[in-house]
Amino acid sequence: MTIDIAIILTPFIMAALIPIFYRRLRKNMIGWVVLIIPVSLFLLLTTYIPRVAKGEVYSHTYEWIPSFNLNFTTYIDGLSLIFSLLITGVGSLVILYSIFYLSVKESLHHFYCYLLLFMGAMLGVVFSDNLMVLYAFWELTSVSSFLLIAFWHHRKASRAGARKSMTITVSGGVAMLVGFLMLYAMSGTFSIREIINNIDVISGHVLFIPALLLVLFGAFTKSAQFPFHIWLPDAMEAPTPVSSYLHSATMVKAGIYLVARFTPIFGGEMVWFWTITGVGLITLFWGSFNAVRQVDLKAILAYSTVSQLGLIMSLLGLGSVAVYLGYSTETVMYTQATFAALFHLINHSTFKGALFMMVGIVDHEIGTRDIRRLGGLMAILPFTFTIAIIGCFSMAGLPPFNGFLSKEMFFTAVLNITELNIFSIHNIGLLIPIVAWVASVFTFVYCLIIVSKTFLGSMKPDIVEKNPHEAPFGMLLPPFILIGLVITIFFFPNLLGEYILKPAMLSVYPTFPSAEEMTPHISAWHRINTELLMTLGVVVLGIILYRFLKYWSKIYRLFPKQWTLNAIYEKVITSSENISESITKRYMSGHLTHYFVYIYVSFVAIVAGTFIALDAFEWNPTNDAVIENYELILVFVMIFAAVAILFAKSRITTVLLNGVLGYSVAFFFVIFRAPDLALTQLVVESVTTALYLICFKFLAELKPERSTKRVKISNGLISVFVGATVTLIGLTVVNYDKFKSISSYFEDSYNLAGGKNIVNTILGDFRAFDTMLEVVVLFIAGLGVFALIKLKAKKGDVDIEN
Amino acid sequence: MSVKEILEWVAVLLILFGSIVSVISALGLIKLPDVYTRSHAASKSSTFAVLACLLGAFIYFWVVDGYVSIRLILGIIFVFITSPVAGHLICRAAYRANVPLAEGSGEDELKPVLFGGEGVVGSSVDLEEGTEK
Amino acid sequence: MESLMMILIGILVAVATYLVLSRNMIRIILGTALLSHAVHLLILTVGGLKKGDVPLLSQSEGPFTDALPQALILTAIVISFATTAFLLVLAYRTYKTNGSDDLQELRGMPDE
Amino acid sequence: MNNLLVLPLIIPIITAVVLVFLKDHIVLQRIISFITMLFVTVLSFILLNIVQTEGILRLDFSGWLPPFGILFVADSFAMILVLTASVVTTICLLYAFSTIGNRHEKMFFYPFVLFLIAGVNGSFLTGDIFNLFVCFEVMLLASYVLIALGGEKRQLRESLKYVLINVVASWMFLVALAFLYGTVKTLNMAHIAVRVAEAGQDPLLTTVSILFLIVFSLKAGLLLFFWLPGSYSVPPTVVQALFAALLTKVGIYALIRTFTLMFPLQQDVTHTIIGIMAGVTIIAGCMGALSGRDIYTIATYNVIIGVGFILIGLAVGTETAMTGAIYYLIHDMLAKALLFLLVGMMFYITGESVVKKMSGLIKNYPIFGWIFFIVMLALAGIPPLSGFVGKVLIGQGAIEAGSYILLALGFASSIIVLYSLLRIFLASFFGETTISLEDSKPIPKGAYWSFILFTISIVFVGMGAESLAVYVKDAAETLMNPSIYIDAILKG
Amino acid sequence: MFGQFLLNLFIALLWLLLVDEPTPQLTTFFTGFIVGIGILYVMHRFFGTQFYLRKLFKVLYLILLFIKELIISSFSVMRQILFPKLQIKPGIFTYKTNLKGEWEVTTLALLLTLTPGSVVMEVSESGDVFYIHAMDIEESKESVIRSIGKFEKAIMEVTR
Amino acid sequence: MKINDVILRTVVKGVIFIILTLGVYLFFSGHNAPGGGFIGGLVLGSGLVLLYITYDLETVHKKMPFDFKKVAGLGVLLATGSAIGSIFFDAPFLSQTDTYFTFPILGEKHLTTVTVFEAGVALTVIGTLVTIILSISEDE
Amino acid sequence: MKETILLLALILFMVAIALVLYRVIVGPTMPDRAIALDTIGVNLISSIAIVSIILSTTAFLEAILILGILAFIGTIAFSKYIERGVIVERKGDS
Ligand code: NA
Ligand code: NA
Repeated sequence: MTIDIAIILTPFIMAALIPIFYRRLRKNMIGWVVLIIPVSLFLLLTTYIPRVAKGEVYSHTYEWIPSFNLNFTTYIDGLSLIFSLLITGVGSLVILYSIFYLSVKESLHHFYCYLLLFMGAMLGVVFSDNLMVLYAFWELTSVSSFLLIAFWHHRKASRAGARKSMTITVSGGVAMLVGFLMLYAMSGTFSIREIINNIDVISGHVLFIPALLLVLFGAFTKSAQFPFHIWLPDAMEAPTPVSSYLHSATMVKAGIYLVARFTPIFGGEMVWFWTITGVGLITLFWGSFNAVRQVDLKAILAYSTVSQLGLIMSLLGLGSVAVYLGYSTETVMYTQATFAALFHLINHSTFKGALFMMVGIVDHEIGTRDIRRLGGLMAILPFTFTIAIIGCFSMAGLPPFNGFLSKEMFFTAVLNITELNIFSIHNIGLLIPIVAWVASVFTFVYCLIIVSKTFLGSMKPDIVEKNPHEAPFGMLLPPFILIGLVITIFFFPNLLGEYILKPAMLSVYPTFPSAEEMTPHISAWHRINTELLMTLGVVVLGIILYRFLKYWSKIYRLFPKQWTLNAIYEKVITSSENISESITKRYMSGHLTHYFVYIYVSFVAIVAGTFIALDAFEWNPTNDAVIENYELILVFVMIFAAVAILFAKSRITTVLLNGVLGYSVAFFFVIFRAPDLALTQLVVESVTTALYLICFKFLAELKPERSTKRVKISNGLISVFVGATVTLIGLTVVNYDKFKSISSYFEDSYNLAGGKNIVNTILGDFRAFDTMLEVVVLFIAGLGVFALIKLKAKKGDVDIEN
Repeated sequence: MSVKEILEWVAVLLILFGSIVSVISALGLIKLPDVYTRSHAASKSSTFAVLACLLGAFIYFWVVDGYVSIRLILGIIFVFITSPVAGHLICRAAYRANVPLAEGSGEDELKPVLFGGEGVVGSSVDLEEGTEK
Repeated sequence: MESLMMILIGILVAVATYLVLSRNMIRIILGTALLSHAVHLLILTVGGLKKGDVPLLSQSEGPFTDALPQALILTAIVISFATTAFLLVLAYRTYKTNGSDDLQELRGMPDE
Repeated sequence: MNNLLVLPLIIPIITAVVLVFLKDHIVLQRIISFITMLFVTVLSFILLNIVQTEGILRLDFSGWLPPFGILFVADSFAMILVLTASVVTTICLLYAFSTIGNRHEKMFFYPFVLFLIAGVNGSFLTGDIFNLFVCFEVMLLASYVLIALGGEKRQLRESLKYVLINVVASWMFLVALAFLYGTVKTLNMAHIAVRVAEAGQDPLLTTVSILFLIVFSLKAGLLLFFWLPGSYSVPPTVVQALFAALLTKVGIYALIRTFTLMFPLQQDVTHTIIGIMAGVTIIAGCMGALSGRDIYTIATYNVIIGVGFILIGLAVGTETAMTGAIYYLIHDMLAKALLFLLVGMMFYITGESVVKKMSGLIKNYPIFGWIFFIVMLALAGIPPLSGFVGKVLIGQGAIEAGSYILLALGFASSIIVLYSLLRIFLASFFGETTISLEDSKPIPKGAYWSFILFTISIVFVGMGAESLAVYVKDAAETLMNPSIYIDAILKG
Repeated sequence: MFGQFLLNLFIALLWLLLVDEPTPQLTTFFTGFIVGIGILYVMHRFFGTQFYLRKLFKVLYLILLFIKELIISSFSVMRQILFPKLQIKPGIFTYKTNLKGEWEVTTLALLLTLTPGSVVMEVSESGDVFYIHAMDIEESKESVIRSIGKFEKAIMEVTR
Repeated sequence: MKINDVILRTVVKGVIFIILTLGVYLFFSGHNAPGGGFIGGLVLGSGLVLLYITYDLETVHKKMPFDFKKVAGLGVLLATGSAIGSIFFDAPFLSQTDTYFTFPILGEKHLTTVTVFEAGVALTVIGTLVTIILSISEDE
Repeated sequence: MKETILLLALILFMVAIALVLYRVIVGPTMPDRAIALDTIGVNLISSIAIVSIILSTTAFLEAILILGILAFIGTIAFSKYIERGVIVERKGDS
């Protein structure tokens, strides 16, 4: 048992133990016990930092299903370390926070169980080298987040949000799985590292682009990229610690992780570049633009998260250019986008985590998150206000907070890219910085909204009545730790760069010779350049827009309500349900005749279709046995009787005619030299007829068929086709004489089985097994008839009985 | 012509005779006016036909193959005994199920006993299709 | 003869199919009865007709007609009988409980 | 030695008949039937392992060498299915003990179940095509009785349809057999394979194979599944579970056998048709599952989706896909049985089958609820549960063969599966609990045991897929190389 | 009566043992049976009953009667079928018999049914009144009643 | 007027022996001539049904108090049992053995386990046939 | 010659069957049909006898007796059905 697997497994083990603890411990203790796990894991992981910084990687393989190359291969490198530190670090803070946030009346054991499951799953995602195992953990994050979102499942909105997130993320996961399978088909391995090593072999494969798109689909759904972001705002129904953990720091970053992880594989493709950059930028814009119109603090943060994820995503897209270009001194500068992405990823986790916790406090203490009902909280929630203002300014990209640094780097990256002359960037390249900038303006606006609408202005009277207090220390501590990081990182960014980001850069660009070159020196202050001017512009325009929000916010009404993405999603779901229902109801009518029609039509279409398409028909009556006159009469008798059944008006007539047919069949058995058959047929036919008569006591007389002429004609046509199919194939079969029958063997029955009646020796010896089972069939039928008659439903018996 | 051959011919002719009788009785089944009269055709002519035929077959097998078929004899006996019973039962059933006698029938001494009415021919129940109550 | 039988079988099948496609349970069950008649003849026919003597070693020296299809038909007859018996009882039980022998009326709606 | 092969069929039959004599001794019936199924399970497992060491086993009944007599053939594929079927039946019996009720028990319920499993096992094991028909009929007759047993209005109505459709299907089977015998003049499946290969699977033989396709599709619910939703929602829960787990699977087994062993040579025709049928089945199944507003409908359409998914494996036809199909078959048998037991239990507890009329069940029945959750994930193919490996391998196979449409349909269907079951979970298990703990009906112990055992097996099939790999791989290899099967029958 | 038959069987068996062939033959048994008949005919008066084969002759007579009636009646039916102009007037009449017991009554009924132009339709509850359908009541009624006595006698010969 | 079934019953009393004898004969003759367990059973079963038709359920049941379900079950057990017997002799399932025994008086006779098997078949057929007919007739 | 006569006889029996079939279909009453069916059975007996001669086999002679038995049972069953609506009565003297 090595450490890496222990890291992944510990949360699961703990999750499994929770029900035990839950019974033994006081309810408020459970959180503290759980807290041990992330904290110790975090500490453990920090010990990896110096070693990984030196360029070491750790990998171990544990066999799971080696037969199909599904092995549990852990892989710790710079990239996975960043994420794992976030997962355990933010995880610790969130659990600490939740101890105070959640009442002991809540089913805490469920909560912590889900949370630990989730944590383990996330660790699994980032530590797995095997695609299938990665996928397994990936889906587990969806599942555990589903449970967390639905934690308050008695609320309708919680359930709806959970369902939406699960549906969308699992769909993405399934697509990603297909992408992984395609990768496997191309490379023959599930190991990401091996695929990276074989990149030359697979990059020309036809499946390469589809695989790329499918993997991206997975990443985009998970990371809430446009247009799949719609699940994230709804997921805010989860308890706030969950939002803060899943929807800011961890789960949504899984998509980012995936994109970063796959950049070495797909990074050289134009499709990759444009898709990620484009989708990222659209998301960035759309998220920030929509955040402004929200009135729920959590919703603002949700859209803000969407937007920030878009930002990080677009940076990864921009950074992928470097993979395409390959290593050279000029191209290294493009890797900085990726550096910025990773940097912003950490920054975002810090300030967004803090902000969510801040909202949680507001919600917890005031009882609402609606900014229309909030205001003036600065006075009563001073610490919370501090968190809010630092978090928001960092998010808005203002100094002296870490967000400023990464935002500047983002601007650098979007500006740099316009100078490239590949992938047709020159055509619309200028749009990239423009969109980035516009989005940043909106970001600034909603940051102002959060701070001012909540904390500034005057308090609403109903809030005053409640006489709210500042949150307890335990709830303030985690956000303050995060805020502390926000500031610390601003002042010591290069420590982060050196120890944490640098090794990760090597993971993204394994072909680049040195990480040193890809690790820029981050400085808070540099000379006045375009980036700084852009930031200034953001601030100025942002303030103006905030001032005049009332006037221009009307543009949101331009978007018709029924055409929002959410509405479309709902419409697609409901209409697909409704259409499915109407189609299904239409053909699954419950009417047996319809089912028979389907069956017969399929029979004719498929069998006769094949028969005709393959041109299999042959007819050669020369080998036929001669037809005697009396046989001809018998044939006519049968046809006459058969057709007469169709027109018979009384059930007795039909049964008698059937008996005539049966007897005629028996006579054919006589003519065709089958004495045993003739005997059996005679008796069975008689007994069957008797059975009909006996049962008629309980049945009604025939009524004329009340079908329309059309139905009758179509049934008639079907019948003729079915009959013709049998006849035509039969005619061909009769002529088929490529093989001699095995039955000549049975003609030696006397010597082999001691019987002179060949048919009987077949039944009693050669194929006695059939006979044995046929007897069983008969027995079942007899017993069944008995049971069916004796076991009648009791009067008034509703089908409750199981 | 040996005895054997004569017997063979006897057999064959018996069979042919039977077949002719059978066709006649079939015609009777079509032609006769009501179920009772038809039952006469069935329980007599048809039975006679089959007995002739079976007897012919019996003789044929005996003469040609030297094969004395007990089964044929049993068959003859069986048909012989059972066919009048069948005729009796069907007529009874028909009568009890109100199947009318043919038009132009004479006296009916059973009707008053069974249905308590006058001994007049032809109850008016329509028996076109089935006789279930 | 084989061709003639095939045509007869086709006609039987067509009639049976038409019956099976009707709405009345008795007609449908009769249809299945006709189907089995047809298929029994079919099995016999594909083995070749009148190609030899009755498959009894005591009766002839051969060649014999193909005995295997005969054995198969025997099994099929028994099974068909067993099924028919059960089917008939099921039909009348259904009729008695549901009060209808019309399959269209026996559709049953999912929301009942 | 090889006589062991017949025991999975003959032991249930003999026990069933013995139980008829013990009509009124219900407890004795329960004990005996359970021990019997346990024995069959253990025995199948032993046989499966013997097959690994000794290769394909065969039992020539009465000692008549193939192709003249009937024989049972145990290859890994057949034995895996026999084992799974026996496991499912054993566990389902546990459920039955506590739920089925005395009236059924006195009306030979256990004998009929045993006959059913005998027919199912026989179908898997037989190496003779006509005997397959007979085994089918044993299974079908038992199923006819089981579905109608109880005499409810709806039950009889749907049973009648079920029986009638199956009678017509059996007729088609006989027609196909007639044509098959008329052409290749033999009944032994290996011998048929040899002769079909000798004739190069000419157009007529391909037509005959398509006829078999229709026949088995009717049983499997491939495209021709119309009978399924109605008939699977009327019998007692445990019967539904057995049906869902076993009946369609026998059809699937027959399809796979037919088109890998006997008619593998015109795949461009046959497998294309199978592929189209599987695709349409999946689409229709998904629409049904989406349209469903009650738990039975959703569950039954999930069966249909499963059928389509497994047969993608066959349509694709690569060894990987076949391996996946076998894994998925095992999974599907276990998970569908559990699903139907759970759905039935929901109905038992609430008296409702409409999703929206139930709410918050998980509060009073936590284990029940979580087991539903697990089976939902397993059916959606979420790792590491039972559906995953099969799904992945079928996907791999589809990619290898370039069957992208089937790939897309298959994988998209797992989302619909999840969605449809999630709807039940969210609406019925989650949500406000309306009934207090005291007022809620207790779930019988036996039912709980069956749930838990099924859940364990689902987790085991997923997590412990490796321990099955040796069997499944061998099964797939045999399917893909029919000569192994043929040689085992005809040479030696 | 039955004792005589058993004795006859015993004699045949005895004969079989006396002949003592390597394998017992059926023909030997028959020979023994015929020998037994001879012995019994000689001895039957000692038993105080009729010779049992006498009954056999009566039975044979009855059977021949049956056959005769059958032939006659089927010809009469055929005549009616083949000559369309022939006027018939069907009807039902009763006949009360002296016969008792199910075997006697049944035999008579069967005989009557085989008689030209008549079918027994009902037997009264008491079992002694026959309701007979006649193809042509005027013709049949008389002929039936005429021959009925002959039948009754023949039957009683056998049964009593 | 009540129905007097005297004719029918009397005749049936006579012919039932022919039918039953024929059934037994067919059962035994199957190995070398047409017949066998199945058809033999059917004829015997039909004979029983004839009795039920001629008389009525109660009367026949009084004289033949069998549970025909169990008769059928016994048949299945006999058929499967004769098949399973071979397992204990290490022969393949269903193996039939046959020998020629020389009996006193009857002479050399061909005896085979097939006969046991066929007896099982016959009993099942009889049992099932009668069960079906009786069950339906008893239904109301 | 004998062959021809036999064939002729067989054809005549078949014709008879075909004629009687008319009565089965047309009825008009159930007893008519029952009689007709009985007659068909009886004619089949004859036909089988002739076919046995033509095929020179005794294999079908059982069929003759069986057919006789069945025709008898069938007719009884029918007449009871016509007369009483049931074939097997539960209690005597109903
Ligand atoms: Na049938
Ligand atoms: Na008369």
